[in-house]
Amino acid sequence: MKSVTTRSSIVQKQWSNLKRNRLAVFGLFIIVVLGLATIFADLLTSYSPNGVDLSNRVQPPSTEHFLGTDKLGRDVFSRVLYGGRLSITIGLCGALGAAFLGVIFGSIGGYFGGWVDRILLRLSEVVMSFPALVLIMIFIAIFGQDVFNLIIVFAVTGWIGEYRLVRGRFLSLKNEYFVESCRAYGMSNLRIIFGQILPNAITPVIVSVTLATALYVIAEAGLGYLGLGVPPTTPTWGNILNSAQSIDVVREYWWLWLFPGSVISLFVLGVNTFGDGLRDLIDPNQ
Amino acid sequence: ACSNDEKVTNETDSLDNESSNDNSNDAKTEASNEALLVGDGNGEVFGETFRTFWVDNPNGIEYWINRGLLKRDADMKNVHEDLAAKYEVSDDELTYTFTLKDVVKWHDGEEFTAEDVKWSIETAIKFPTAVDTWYAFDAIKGYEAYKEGEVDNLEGVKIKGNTVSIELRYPYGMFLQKISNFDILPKHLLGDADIVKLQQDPYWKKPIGTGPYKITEVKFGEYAVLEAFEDYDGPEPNVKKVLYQRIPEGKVLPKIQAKELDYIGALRNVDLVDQISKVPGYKVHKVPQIYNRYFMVNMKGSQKLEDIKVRQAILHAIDRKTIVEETFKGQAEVADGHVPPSFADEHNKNIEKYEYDPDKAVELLEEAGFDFSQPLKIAYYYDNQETVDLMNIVAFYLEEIGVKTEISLLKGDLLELIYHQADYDIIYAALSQPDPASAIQSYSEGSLMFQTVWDGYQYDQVFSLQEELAQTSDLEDRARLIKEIDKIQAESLYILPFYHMNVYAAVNESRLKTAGEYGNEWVDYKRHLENWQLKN
Amino acid sequence: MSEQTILKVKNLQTQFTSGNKTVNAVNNVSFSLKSKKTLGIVGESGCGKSVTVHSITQLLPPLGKITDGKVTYIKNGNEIELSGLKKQGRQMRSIRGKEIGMIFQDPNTSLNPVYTIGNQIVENILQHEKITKKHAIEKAADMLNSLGIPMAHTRMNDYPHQFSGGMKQRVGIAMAMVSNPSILIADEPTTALDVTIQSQILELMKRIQEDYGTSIIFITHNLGIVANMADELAVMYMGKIVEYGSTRQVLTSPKHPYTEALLQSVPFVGMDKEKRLKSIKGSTPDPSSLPEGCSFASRCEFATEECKVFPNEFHLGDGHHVKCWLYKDKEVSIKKDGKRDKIGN
Amino acid sequence: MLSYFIKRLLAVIPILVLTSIIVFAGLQLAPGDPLTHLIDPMEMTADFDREALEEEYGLNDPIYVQYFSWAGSLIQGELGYSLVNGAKISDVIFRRLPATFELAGAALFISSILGILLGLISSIKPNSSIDYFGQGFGVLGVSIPDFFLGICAIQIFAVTLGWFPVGGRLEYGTEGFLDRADHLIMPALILGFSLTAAVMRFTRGSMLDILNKDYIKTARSKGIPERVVYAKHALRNALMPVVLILMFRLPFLVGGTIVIERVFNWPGMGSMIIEAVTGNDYPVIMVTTLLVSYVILLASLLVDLITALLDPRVRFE
Amino acid sequence: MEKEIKLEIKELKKYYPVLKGAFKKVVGQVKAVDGVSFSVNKGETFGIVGESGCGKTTLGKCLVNLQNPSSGELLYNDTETGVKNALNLSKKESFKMRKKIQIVFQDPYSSLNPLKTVYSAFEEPLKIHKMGDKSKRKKIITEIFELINLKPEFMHRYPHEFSGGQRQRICIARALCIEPEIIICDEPVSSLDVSVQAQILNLLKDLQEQKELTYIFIAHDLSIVEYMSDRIAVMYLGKIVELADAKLLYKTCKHPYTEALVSAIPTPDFDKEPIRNVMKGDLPSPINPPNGCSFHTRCPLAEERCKIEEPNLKRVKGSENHYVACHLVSTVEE
Ligand SMILES: Nc1ncnc2c1ncn2[C@@H]1O[C@H](COP(=O)(O)OP(=O)(O)OP(=O)(O)O)[C@@H](O)[C@H]1O
Ligand SMILES: Nc1ncnc2c1ncn2[C@@H]1O[C@H](COP(=O)(O)OP(=O)(O)OP(=O)(O)O)[C@@H](O)[C@H]1O
Ligand SMILES: [Mg+2]
Ligand SMILES: [Mg+2]
Ligand code: NI
Repeated sequence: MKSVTTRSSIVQKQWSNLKRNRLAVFGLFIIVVLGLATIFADLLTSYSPNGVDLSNRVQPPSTEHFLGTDKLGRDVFSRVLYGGRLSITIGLCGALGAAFLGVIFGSIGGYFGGWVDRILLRLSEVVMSFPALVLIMIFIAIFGQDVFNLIIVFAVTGWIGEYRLVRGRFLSLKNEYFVESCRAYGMSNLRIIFGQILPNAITPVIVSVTLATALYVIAEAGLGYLGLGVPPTTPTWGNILNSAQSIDVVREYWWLWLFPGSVISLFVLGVNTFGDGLRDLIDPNQ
Repeated sequence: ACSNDEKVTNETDSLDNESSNDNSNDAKTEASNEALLVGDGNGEVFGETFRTFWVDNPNGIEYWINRGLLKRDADMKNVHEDLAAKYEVSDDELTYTFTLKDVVKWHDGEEFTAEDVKWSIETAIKFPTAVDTWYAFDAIKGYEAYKEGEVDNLEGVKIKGNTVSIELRYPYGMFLQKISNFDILPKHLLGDADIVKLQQDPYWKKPIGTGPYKITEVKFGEYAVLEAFEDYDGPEPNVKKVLYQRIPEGKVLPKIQAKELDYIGALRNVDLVDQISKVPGYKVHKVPQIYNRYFMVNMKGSQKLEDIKVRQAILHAIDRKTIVEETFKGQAEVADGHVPPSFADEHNKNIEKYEYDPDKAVELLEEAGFDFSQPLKIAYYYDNQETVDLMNIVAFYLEEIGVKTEISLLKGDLLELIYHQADYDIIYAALSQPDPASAIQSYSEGSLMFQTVWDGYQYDQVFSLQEELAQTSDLEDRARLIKEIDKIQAESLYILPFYHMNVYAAVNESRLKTAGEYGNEWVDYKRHLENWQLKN
Repeated sequence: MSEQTILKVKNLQTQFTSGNKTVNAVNNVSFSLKSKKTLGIVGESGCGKSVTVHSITQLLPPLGKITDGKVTYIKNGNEIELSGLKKQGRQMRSIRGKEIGMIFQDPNTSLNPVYTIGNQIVENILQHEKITKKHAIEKAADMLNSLGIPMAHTRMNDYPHQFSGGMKQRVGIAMAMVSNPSILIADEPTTALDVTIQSQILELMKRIQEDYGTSIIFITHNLGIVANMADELAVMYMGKIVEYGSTRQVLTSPKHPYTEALLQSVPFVGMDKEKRLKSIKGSTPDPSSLPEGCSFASRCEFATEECKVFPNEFHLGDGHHVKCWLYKDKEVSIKKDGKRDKIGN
Repeated sequence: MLSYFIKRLLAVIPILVLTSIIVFAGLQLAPGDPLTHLIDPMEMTADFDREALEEEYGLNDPIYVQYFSWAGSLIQGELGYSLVNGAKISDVIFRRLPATFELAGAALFISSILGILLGLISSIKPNSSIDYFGQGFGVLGVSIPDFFLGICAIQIFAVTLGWFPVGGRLEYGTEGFLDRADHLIMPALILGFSLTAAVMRFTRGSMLDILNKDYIKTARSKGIPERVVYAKHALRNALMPVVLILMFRLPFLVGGTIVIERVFNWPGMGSMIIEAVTGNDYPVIMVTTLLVSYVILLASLLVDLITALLDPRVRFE
Repeated sequence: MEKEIKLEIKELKKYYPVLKGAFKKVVGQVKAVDGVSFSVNKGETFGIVGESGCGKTTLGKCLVNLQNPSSGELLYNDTETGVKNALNLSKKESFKMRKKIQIVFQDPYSSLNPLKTVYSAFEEPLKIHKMGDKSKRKKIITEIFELINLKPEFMHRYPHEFSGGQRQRICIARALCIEPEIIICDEPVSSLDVSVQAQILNLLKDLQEQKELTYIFIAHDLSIVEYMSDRIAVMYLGKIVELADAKLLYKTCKHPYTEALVSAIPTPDFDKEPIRNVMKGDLPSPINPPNGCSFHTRCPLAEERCKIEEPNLKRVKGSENHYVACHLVSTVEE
């Protein structure tokens, strides 16, 4: 007979499946490399991201300044690294926050149905009918530009996807017999929701969180570009790109936007391919 | 008037204009050949509608189409007649009498009358955002009663035929200058409008005036076409047609490189000015104008800066000279007071200067027992890149001497945040002022700053000087007073002066010959538009 | 033999490859279908019944591939080798629908929900016959009518979801039969239906065979149904035919232990309650890692050492074949023409 | 069909109302004060008459009065005035909307056609090199921020190659659509890029999903040619979720419009929204967001309608 | 032997509302179970057959309190506390009730949480009902595993590592582990391979003997129900149309529907007459069941009366334990 399979061996098996998906591995590689680079930014560069050096303004890339310097003579390489740290954190936390809300709402709505569900559903329809970016801009106008606010805003405007996902899963899972039998021997609703159904509904959420992270990193960049993201004095990928609003930067100082833009694209590409790989793993049909 | 110009540089709206690479159809080229191509350097012109000419920094186009009773010189001091054929000031400087020109027509053919003047003054007093008239119109007799609605008639303004006499309660030294910047609006069109809803009157879709040009076509957000007004009472302008275009800052250079712009004023972007000056045929003119950048100190709410040594230390810590030289390429000067050297009469050369000296800064801080563990809270409320850059620079220099900083962008109800909550140690401001007296006005008793965040830091000496200044019209006396006030400021440092920015106007000299006078773009001054000429 | 063979399947092998796993879904299967007769295929879920018949018309899922064997369709004496044709080629397509019609297990999913049933039936006619659309509609309506759908003309404009399961299956049959194919492949056509509806459909299929002279391959896992429907019966286990013969032979005197156990493991009405059902121990093995030898050995009560090698096919007379070492001595060696009708290796 | 549509229409009404209340309530929460955008706070004097100003802008009525007067005038088509520049909002929208529709419409058109086509091609031969190419394009498309792509495009096609103008929509003297088509091409393509990729990815997934369905097997068993199987049986079913995803993507498109309008100086609603948000211009924010959300709701109705057309099960529900 | 009634149902009804439109208006009702009465004796197996959608599962769920019946009584004879109406119990009592009646579902694949080990699937109910401490629970579970012929070392595996038959055995064992008195088997073998069905049926029989269990055995396959049950109720559109001893039912069925069912059963028995009584039409929708006898639309013998008057379940004349709801059968009033 087969050897006893444990949870960790399931993980191992999935991992070996994932490894076979070369794109996903490539994505993971990018994520890990960029992630590590931003985490250990202080080891990679001796420049401070805020180190103004007015005698060295807008220097093109050189051996000294790997990716050149910006209008204040700050090292672009260092800013991209430190900026990434915050951008990735914002993206990830935003996605996790949104997933958290979506999961809670989705489980409750999906499990209990009835008016709770109907209200949540209506609410989601309303939120969905606002373009997220507009909503985010309004929220930011109301609550101010702040890293934490931005994360909250991402969460508050972004839960619809996970909500629908989890709700759908709950709708189908709550009629599965294993749930019914839990009810039949008197398990409480909360334990059923969070102990029994949720773990079964959570895998697609993981994929969704991955893809949402990518989305939010892009959103942060977009907002930063528009000058509406986190306070512009904090370096993030978006804020670094803010300077590219003026055409003379686009024309004359290509390194100020090309490098940060490419790094964002690369990171998001990595997250997306990894997310796709994960999804293929979970749902080979898609 | 003066301006919160910083905020508009981030102007999003934008519109059309031609890029250097686009050499399209004939109709357009033709149009541009005969018309004077004016750009709106101000950036905020007629985005969606024209704004009431009385509010702060409205459109930039009103100087072409409308007029006041008087007009200042480009240096902002002396005044000349404009709608008024002559003016008299009584000896006690309390009564001003203006005799209007005989035949002046509005662009719609109606006659301009003294009624228009009286109505305009009265309406402006009631119109909430009529910034230009603050202080000056307060002085008019019967102001309070009229403003509160107790009487229907402003006692101090009387008309008799085509003379208008204005009686003041107390002397106001700058009255003539203020009235010269005040646009008279047509009563026959706006007279019936609800005053607080004046801005919503359809009139503002295509306003008319008494100026040398009238608007013939408007594409909001894009351009307006001006044509010489046939019934203009002054000399007929040489240029018959003007294409007044709205150009976002980023598009100015391509436009100029394509020679599609003859004139643009109020240029403040250093790189842009630098690059325009390199385009053959173009010339940039430095405009005598006050445009200061400085920090206000929160004297009441922040104990940290209570000791003057700390405030001095901050100035010593920041290498303003390098900033000016490197990032502004010499297009700015380090400020010691509020009046730039270009206003030679009022500029005080002998005031305290705080040179870059980080060691001294540290020393001063230590003397003052400064708590290095607490961050210095720096606030700002203009959300453009240039401001952000400056904040980063300031933070950098302060951190160099061991002062931690916490920079925050104020958003929302700014009046509340700045004056009442006042959760900052220093706050950044950048203001353009038409004249030296206005530049020092935040040091007056009536300023919000004094009434709120400087509360308790009375400065009797300054207040009495300010009062004297307000009432004096003699230019020499005024210059002396201004110098004195500026010196006191520099010694007390409630305001940390940073630098005076230069402002420029760019002219395509290969095509346009102007009258050679360039003044503050936000203020009505004598531009001699009728002398402008297109070559060829 | 007087009966004409219309379809011959020889040593068919079909594999599924995904990643590094290969499943021999159909392994060395041979049978032949006689004209106007019904061949039943029974077996448990996953034993390869569907794959076998899909291999005939090459309608395999993307990962499936016929790796060996021959499928020959005989029409009026002409042999057409189906397994040699291109999967989506013109020739293969002219066989599908025209010569071989198919009905699938779940009528609820096998009709396209967005087209009217009329449209879907007519599509088949127009594909294979050069007649006007009007004629085709007429023909389709006639077909539906004869299958017991009242008001066929109007109902043809309905969409599948407006039909009940039984009716949908009738539509499925109509679609398969409308071009009057010589062979009808019915892949568990009643599994998804209720017993009462099931008997309606089964009746119908019998009638069709009588009326049109169609040969039928009937797949099911219900031994009761084959008893009623099939003339010949193939019992499949893990991709192989383990017993093959006339239905009566197989059901009344089952030879293979699997067939036997299968028959005794289902209760029948009126059976003695006290009698225990015969249960087959264990469960079907994982098809991707079959043990060597007889795949039933692990569950077989008669299994011996010998079963480690896959058994040959033993001929028990009257066309009754079995693959089990138990019968190695009981083989009747009627080699009339010197050739042994060998199925296995 | 008609009654189905009317029913859907009626179901939207509560959402409309809810939306308007949420928008209104949200903006009441905003601490922002448009006054300070009219006058620099540093210039305010102590005796500045704030109350008159608030009255001018109707900011001091009770909230519900403000809501009802606002909602009431909305229904009458009276959208109010901008706080920042006093312009009539309906005028502004009327002026800006065509630009945005032109841009978003072009992008939507290009991307739905292109996306579906690419997805289809990709799904027909899964795991072929065309498919890999398509998938690569798909994942790139959703990964590159559109404004970055826009900047790159400006640098390459406008600045370096000079094929297209740097930005803007029309200029003095140009009137017809063709006159300004050169202005439209780049922003529309960039805006449509990520949508194309998304639609492509989704079409592919949906097609592969549908191709596994039993009825595809049924269709094949009838001997009809592969292209009919794809075009008739698979595509129509696969299109339903794609239409749905287009609808879900619409808000993204609007979001993209905002950014792209900024990148290309396109004088549409997007730049107007940014301006309104930075200027705390409540009435404009309210009206535009409401308008945008209504457009999206309308689009969702349209999508329902299309789905109903495509899928009889919905129609006969 | 006097039979002890374990469970009695009186006029049990379960209507599901049919909701429509954006406001979820109730536009109708699915009469899933429409007035069912019967009683189950201790230790017997009560079989229920019927076509798909006739309300078998709903009935079963009502019995274990997974659905709240719309009306009716459910009398449960508790060995400790006597007869109780299970429908108006306090929360605590109904929690106790759950321990007494358990259910085994049709699909063993979805009956076990794929992410929980089998051990925890057993442990949860024990924990909830506070049966023993950790080691005691382990003992109980080990015993149960032996009872169902599974090696105890398989306990810590995940459900996907078991075959369908094994899973169904696990499900049965799980229902048993809290020592219920009644088990409702809702089509316990219909999704299993033929070859393993027998394992389950045999196991159920063995367990019943060992533990003196009472079964309610639901299936749509008449032959299986007949084999398993002592008495059988035939359901049609939410109603019982015939109820009889299992032996009797097959031989002397009275209701035309039962007849049709019986005759439709395919058997591998060559001596049996092939299909003789093919019933026309489909099962009508339970949303708007036909008036009168709900079977009249498909009944070959239907008369005018059947279309108007609804027949009640009455005892068949001359037979003791045989009830039928048909106008055409001569019955006696009780
Ligand atoms: N699409 C597929 N991909 C991979 N393997 C497949 C696929 N379809 C079938 N198989 C394999 O082929 C084997 C036989 O499948 P098939 O569908 O023929 O069984 P069946 O006898 O028809 O069962 P059922 O009674 O459930 O229809 C299965 O065990 C499975 O392993
Ligand atoms: N939760 C529910 N909401 C609404 N209707 C339901 C619900 N559950 C069941 N029904 C309806 O009640 C009727 C009876 O369903 P039930 O599941 O009890 O039938 P069944 O006899 O068990 O059928 P099967 O043999 O298919 O399991 C069906 O028409 C079904 O559509
Ligand atoms: Mg099959
Ligand atoms: Mg059921
Ligand atoms: Ni001003």
